[in-house]
Amino acid sequence: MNDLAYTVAFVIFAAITVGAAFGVVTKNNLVHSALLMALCFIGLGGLYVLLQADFLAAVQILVYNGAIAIVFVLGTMLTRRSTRHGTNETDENSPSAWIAALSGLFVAVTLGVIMHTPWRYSAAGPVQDTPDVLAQLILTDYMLMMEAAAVLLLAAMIGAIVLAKGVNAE
Amino acid sequence: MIGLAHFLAVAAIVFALGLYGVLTKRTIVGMLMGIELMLNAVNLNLVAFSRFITPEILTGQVFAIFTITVAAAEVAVGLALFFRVYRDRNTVHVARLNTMRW
Amino acid sequence: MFSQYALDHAWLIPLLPAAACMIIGVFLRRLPVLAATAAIGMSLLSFILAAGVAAGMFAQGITIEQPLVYKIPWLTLPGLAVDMGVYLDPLSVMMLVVVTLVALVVQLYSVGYMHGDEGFGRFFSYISLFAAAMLGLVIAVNFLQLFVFWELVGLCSYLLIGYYFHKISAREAAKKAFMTTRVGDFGLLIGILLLQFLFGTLDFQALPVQIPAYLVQHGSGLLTVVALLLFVGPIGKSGQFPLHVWLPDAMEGPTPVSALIHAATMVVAGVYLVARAFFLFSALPEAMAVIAWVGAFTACFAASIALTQRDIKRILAYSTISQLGYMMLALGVGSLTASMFHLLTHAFFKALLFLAAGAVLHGLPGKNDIFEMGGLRRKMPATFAAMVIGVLAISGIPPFAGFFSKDEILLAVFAVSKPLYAVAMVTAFMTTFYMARLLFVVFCGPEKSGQQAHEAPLSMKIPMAILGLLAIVGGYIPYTAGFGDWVRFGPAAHLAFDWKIAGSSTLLALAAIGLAWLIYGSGCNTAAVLARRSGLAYQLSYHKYYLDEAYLWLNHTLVDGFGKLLSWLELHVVEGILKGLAGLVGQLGNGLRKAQSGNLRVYGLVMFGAAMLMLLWLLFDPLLKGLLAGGGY
Amino acid sequence: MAGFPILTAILLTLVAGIVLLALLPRSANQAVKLMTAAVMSIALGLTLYVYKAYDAGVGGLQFVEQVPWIKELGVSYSLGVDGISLPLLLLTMLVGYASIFASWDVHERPKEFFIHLLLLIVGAVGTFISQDLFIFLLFYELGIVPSYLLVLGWGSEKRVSKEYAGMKLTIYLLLGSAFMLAGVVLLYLYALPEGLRSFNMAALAQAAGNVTEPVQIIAFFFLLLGFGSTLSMWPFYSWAPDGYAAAPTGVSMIHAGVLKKVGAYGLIRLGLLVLPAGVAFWAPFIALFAVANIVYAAFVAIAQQDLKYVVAYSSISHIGYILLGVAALNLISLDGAIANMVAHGLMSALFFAMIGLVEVKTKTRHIPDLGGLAHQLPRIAAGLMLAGMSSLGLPGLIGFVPEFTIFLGAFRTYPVYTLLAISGIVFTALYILRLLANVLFGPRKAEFDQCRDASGVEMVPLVVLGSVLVLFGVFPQWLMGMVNSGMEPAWAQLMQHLPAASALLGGVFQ
Repeated sequence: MNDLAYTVAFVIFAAITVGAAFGVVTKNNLVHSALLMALCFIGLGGLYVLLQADFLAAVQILVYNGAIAIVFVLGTMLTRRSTRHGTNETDENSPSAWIAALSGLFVAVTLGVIMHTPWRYSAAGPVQDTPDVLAQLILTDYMLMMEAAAVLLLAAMIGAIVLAKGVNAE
Repeated sequence: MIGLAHFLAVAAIVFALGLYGVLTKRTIVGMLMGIELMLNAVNLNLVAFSRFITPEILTGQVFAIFTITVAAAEVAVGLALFFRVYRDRNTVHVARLNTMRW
Repeated sequence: MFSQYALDHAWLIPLLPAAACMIIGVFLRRLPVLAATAAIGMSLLSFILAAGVAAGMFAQGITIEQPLVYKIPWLTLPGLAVDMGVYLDPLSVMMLVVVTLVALVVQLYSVGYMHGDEGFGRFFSYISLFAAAMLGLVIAVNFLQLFVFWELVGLCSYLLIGYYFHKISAREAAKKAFMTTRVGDFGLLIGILLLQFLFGTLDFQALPVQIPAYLVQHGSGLLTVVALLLFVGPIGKSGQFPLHVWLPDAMEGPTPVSALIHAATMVVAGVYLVARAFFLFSALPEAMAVIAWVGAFTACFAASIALTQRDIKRILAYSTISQLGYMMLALGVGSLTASMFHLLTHAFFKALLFLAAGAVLHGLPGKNDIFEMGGLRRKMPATFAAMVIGVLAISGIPPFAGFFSKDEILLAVFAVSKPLYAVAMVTAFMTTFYMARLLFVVFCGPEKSGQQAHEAPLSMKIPMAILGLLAIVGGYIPYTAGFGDWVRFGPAAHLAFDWKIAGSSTLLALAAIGLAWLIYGSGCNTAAVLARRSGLAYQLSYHKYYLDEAYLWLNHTLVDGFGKLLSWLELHVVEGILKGLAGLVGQLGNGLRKAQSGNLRVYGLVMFGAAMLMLLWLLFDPLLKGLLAGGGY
Repeated sequence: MAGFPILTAILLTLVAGIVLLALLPRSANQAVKLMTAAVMSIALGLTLYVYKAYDAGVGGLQFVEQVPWIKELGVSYSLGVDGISLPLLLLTMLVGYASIFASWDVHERPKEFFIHLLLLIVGAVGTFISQDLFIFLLFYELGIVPSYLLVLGWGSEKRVSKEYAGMKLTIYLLLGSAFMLAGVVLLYLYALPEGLRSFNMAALAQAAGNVTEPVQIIAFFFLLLGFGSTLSMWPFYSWAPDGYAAAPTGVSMIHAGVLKKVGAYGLIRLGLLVLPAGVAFWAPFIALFAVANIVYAAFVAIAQQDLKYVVAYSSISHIGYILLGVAALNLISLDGAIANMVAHGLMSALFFAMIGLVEVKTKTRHIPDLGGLAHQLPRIAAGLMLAGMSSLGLPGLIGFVPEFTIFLGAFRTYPVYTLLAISGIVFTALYILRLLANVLFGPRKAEFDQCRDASGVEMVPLVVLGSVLVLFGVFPQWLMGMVNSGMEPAWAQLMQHLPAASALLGGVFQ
């Protein structure tokens, strides 16, 4: 892959990601926001591909787009509302200006740090067969964490069911 | 030439947008979305570092996978809470959930 | 044989009554007969031992200069070594005999007097402990042992004066006795501390050796202070002015206790202490002068109060104070012999007087005022006889016991100071006068109506007989047997018998008796007129110069007031400051609570803002900068 | 028995007792009390053995146990007793033992009560036998928490509510311990260089010379604040009267008898032996405070109407003697101070036990309501007499000799203060005699005719504490000799390590 193509691809994916993220937080309609979030995730998946994390890109698309974004949309739809307009408004009470300034400051500072840090790039080439290596890692070095994650998911599932279903008052 | 810095910049912007979303949105769902954006920004950072600094070890990707797992769990519980609150209170506005205030 | 045994086992003398106290207290409290038997038995044993010790002393020639001392270490610390032991010299042996004898007689008397009292066992337990404490004091080998038993004597007097504790007056009298003597002990304790501090020892054998050298080196200033502080103890204990106020109130105890306190234990402890520490006092002329004047003043002062008192036991109490003043006076003019001689005879006749007074009170229950009595001579002949002997003895009519000792004192005083001699003579006159007044009012004249007097039982008569005999011969025999050769300080100095002094004091006494007869005995009823005429003087004397009231005022107004004031401060100021502090903290919390607005956005803003600040700080931290510049990641 | 960790055994006995109590069913009231009594008896027996087996001729630390715990910080589980701590250990056990029986009438949740009481005792025991500062602080804090719960759960209300009293007590003690912690950390950091640092008391005492004078002064000031409030030193005493009055009898006994002494013990163990220059600087102030304690509290006690308040202020007043002994800075006064801790502990515990009985029998503590109790309750009256006489320093009881030695030592350093302090014995006599007279003597009051005198287990505190009061009073050497065997080597070490300070401190007492 030549540099130009790589650059173009990066710009496109980055633009999608940032633009969609911007939409997520500015749109007034919750459904629109959710859909834009899905788009943002796709852009991120593209960036992962560019970073040669193909397995992760797949996971990103599958989990975020296939599950999380859909759950958001579905959840939004489940609430009984005739119109979706104004469901994702910005709180007028919140110190939005301050928050925007803070966010901007964060970006500025972070960019400054990124620019001024002399990164030590590694010369080694990327791993080609990422799923294989990832599987090795997860099932050996990070075994305990995987188990913990499994328990966490189970607990989250049970919790979600219980919360959503509701417990009898008695 | 696209390098680490560019990916980090994208991540920083997404993170800041997520932060803004979390702190400004009126509803729980909107806030949850903001959180998702922030988590994703972090994931991008992890993968990018992994790619450029230690390409031969995939630790960063492993972390990203775990983050995704946690995010999934978080969304599930968060939305369940959202339903619950909506059903009990008939509102999803955070400002009205003020029973814990003094 | 036995005397050697007694000398070796002299430590048993105080221990036996102490054991009796323990046995009665633990086992025999509800068994009156056994309790009395145990107490009297132990007292008898210790009297026999004491007599044996006296015999041994004569046989072995133990003198003031060569005492027989046994001691064991009691407390050994760096800088403080205290022994407990037995110190036998003629002085302490005399005291041992007197104390055990009087204690024994008083206990015998109590069997009759206390008969049927519900606290019979308790009484004998206390009185045994009292004797034990006094005996321990007498044989003390050092100041600390003396102080230990001194305080125990105080405790026992507290218990015994407050024996009828259901009476408020008894309770208050007991408290007053303890409290007043405590004030004296305050000085005594400081004196003892200073002695230990100056000499590093409190031993009665070691101190006399060190003191002359100290005096040569440092002069007498500080030591005089020490001596005067030590003397504060005897002032309290022996009822010297101004701490005598507890003694008349101590009459609230049962009469045998009064007899014991006034005759042989407790009050003479102070005199004994001065005698014991005479090596110190006699070296300090200023201290001696103070002792003499305090003694003389007390003697005269107390006698003047006794002139007008109406309570039979109170009259005797003031006479005790007066006689103690005499003993102090004798010590103050440097005559240990005269003082101790008077102590000895006084023990006999004062005990006798008290037992006789007790017999009167026993025969006339519920009456204390002498003017409610009268003509008891016919109903109570034995008691009357005892009282006559006692009065003649205390008045110093020859050949009764008091004559010899009083004469000795007057001789000694005359040799030293004429003003003191005058005071002593005035006191002697007053003493005889009020004692005669007591005798005439109670026993002569017409019987008062509704008087159901009866004579004392035999168990009370026998002790009175014993003491009566002693009050007659107790002066003459020791006088001729060379009392002064044994009990003395320094070389035996026999003052020549002076006919002028002896004659004038006897004549004075007879005159006083005659005057008393004129006023109280002849039936002319001049007493009331006299009282009216004397006006202020009478009031002052009758109200004991208002000293009690003054102390009461001091106690209730100053001490209590100060206590109340501090207590108020405690409740309002101290507590107020604390509450103020607590309120301040509460206000702070209230203020900070406002920050907990519950607004999630503000929380988030603050959190991230803080995170940003930390980030910025990290960025500009030189250390981190160096790290970043040094290669980074 | 050499090598047998007997001190740990004492601690473990008590801890095992707590565990066993926790396992007992809630309703087993009698079993709970019997179990507590049995545990305390074993512990007391072991302590008596230690007291007997301790070789006073050799002196110094004995029965030492040491197990490293946190090596990085120099913390070790280190126990041991010497002549300073052993009498206090014995005191703790005796008072603890008596307090169990004085609490026999607790019917409300006895299980929890006795667990907390035992925890309190464990805390006190631990502070006295630990030779490691870290462990010391641990046990010290352990004593505070249960006292709070005990006051709140089983206390009584009088001048102030029990919540207020408990809160006051706890806040005072915790604030004090915060200052103490600051002092200890300062000491820890400055005494030894990094890498060699240790919390071991002996090691710290050895290194006393390394700490510069200003640091010593500051560190001692913190310790003084901390231990001073534990000790109810003037002006940090305000928690004591309310706390004692509100606390249940057993807790008052342990608090006044034992926990207070932890403060004085700490002041001597840490303050004096480790920070001599700090002590030398602060000693005049301590002496002043001591006199304030003695005189001020005595006067306040005179005006009190509640039995417990009288004894509480009397206890504050007596603390002044201990402080004076510490401030005087010579061997004999320190001997006296430590012995006085034991003496005061025993007698105030007896006092509180008897007051508890009076309250149980007559249902009141208000002095004007009481009177003539010697008619109906002669045994309790005897107990109160014993405690009162001991309190006013009657020879033949335990209080006299320690006070005498304190005065003797203090006279050298502060003659005027000592005179004032001795005048305190007059005022002490005043309020004690008044209390005895107004409560015990006087006409028989019909309303108390139904009261039954103490009997059975109620007699245990009187018999145990009373007999020790008399025993140590008649044979003071048993106590003083033991104390001196601990104090003398410690003092010698202090003098040896600090030749400069010895001039400062006025030299060894001849």
